[in-house]
Amino acid sequence: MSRRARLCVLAAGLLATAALLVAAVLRVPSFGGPWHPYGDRAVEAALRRNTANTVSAVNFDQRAFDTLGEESILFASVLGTVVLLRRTEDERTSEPRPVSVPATMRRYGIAALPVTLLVGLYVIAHGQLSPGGGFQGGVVVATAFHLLYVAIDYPALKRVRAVGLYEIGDALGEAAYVLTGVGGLLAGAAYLANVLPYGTFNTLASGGTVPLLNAAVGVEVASAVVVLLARFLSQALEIEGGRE
Amino acid sequence: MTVLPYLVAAWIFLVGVYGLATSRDLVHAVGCLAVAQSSTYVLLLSVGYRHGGTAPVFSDVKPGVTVVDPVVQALALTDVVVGATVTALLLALVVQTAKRFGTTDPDELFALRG
Amino acid sequence: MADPAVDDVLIVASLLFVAAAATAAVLNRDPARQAVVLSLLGLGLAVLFTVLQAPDVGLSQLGVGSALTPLMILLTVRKVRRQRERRDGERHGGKRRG
Amino acid sequence: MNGWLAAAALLLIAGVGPSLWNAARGAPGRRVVAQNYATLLLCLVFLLLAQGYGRPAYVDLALVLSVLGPAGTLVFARLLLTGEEAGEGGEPPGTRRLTPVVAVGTAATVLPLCVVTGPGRATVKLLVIGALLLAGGVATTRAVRHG
Repeated sequence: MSRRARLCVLAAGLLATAALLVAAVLRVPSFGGPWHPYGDRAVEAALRRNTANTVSAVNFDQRAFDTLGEESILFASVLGTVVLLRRTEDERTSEPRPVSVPATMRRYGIAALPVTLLVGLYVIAHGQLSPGGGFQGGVVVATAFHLLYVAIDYPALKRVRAVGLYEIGDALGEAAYVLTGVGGLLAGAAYLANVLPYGTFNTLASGGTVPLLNAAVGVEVASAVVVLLARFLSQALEIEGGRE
Repeated sequence: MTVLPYLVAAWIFLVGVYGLATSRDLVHAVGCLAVAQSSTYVLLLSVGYRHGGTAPVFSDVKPGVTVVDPVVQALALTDVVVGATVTALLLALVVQTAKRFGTTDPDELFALRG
Repeated sequence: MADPAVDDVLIVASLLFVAAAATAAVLNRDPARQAVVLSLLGLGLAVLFTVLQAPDVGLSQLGVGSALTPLMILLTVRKVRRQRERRDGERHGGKRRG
Repeated sequence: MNGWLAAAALLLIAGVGPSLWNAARGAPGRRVVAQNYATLLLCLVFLLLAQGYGRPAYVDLALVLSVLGPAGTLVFARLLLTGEEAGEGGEPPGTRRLTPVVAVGTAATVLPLCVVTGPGRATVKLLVIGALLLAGGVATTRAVRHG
């Protein structure tokens, strides 16, 4: 098919989709309306279980099984990326050169790393209380290490980050989530049921299994992102050559 | 105002698909896919919004105030992070394509295959 | 506390910002330059989520959009460019280098 | 009329809006500077929103952005402003003004917020965010000029 014909097909498809979307949108309950049957029930259920952040309660309690599915997608994508970006036999690595950076940047990198790490851990730890949680905090923690690369250079990052450790962390996070679910079965309830005491409302130890699952996700996401970026970094900066 | 957020979501989706289909570079195409994906978050959160409502997080407000829908927020929040790792997988595929064929232009790739 | 008029202004402004950023991201055909626009789209989405009272999702978007996605895209661009230069070098230079 | 939200809306429309325009056009240097302005100003928008909605919990967004925003700009400075695309006419416009703009903006936002909040943990958090923004502004400016 010629480029012109393809564009015509695309235009027809987009216009038809646009028409359908507009027709659908006009019949959806209007924006900002008061009717939220699921939301109201989810809030009630979260408060019954002493979880202040109802979004975390939905993720790690009411729909914990669903989140296991999401986590597995994450795990599978990381696995796929690692396999795709591994170094093949006919490729060689070159040692990346240190870069000279201004002292201001170097100092910023060294000072901002622990602060960012702390912010990430804070976001994970308060997941069941204030906005945040394992998904968000995990990304922040992983980004923290890479400040060394962007503010200083790649060798500095490599000295600090042991990728093998994070590969294990990724698997441990996933396993911890699955095993916490089994805990529900052992207690005679359903898989991933919230069987721990719900604790005192609005304290760190509230929400039963929510903080545990949250921490497991935090470990997995942080490790997963470090492993992903490690592969991309080594492909872009170290690995050369390949099959012809 | 009653439908504007939904129309914006629809626009983002359509413009993302347009970019995806007309892209001349696979890395750009992955970026366009990320754009199209973000339309789902806009749609979900617009559906969950309630006038005068606040976030369903009770660390600093008393339970009982009007809140927006937490279910759609939970759906969107996991997908934002999981979506990023899927983007990484797609980018890894692009890297493999570049290694094998030396190009990331879909038209050139098509010519190579044929 | 809440003020309907200002709430609406904030929501409409961030919606339009996001729509504009999405359009600009698609129209920037060079992936490295597109990454800058994508990072602004991420920031715009984070504001939109916050004014829609979804700070959890906003945090998620900030974490992913501000540094992680641009880093992955730019590293891919660098790898792809090196690979393309290699191919062009072989095609035009005839002999294999290194 | 909620003054904090009005200020947030104004900063969003007049500060972050033009950044998008600059980030979407022209040489990489100009785009990265625009991205830098956008992250640092947006951090102030989040602080104003938190106060305007009466939700101290929303301050976490500003906290996260104050560390990740500069990290993002450093990513661009490292991977977009080095190599063949760099050196298009020296220092991008607006680089020199960034640190003063951020300093004035941060002071004009954080100090009133501190006064309203009163002494306590929340004020310390606000001051930490302000300090992170300033440090981030200085470091990213240096990175963009270094190329």
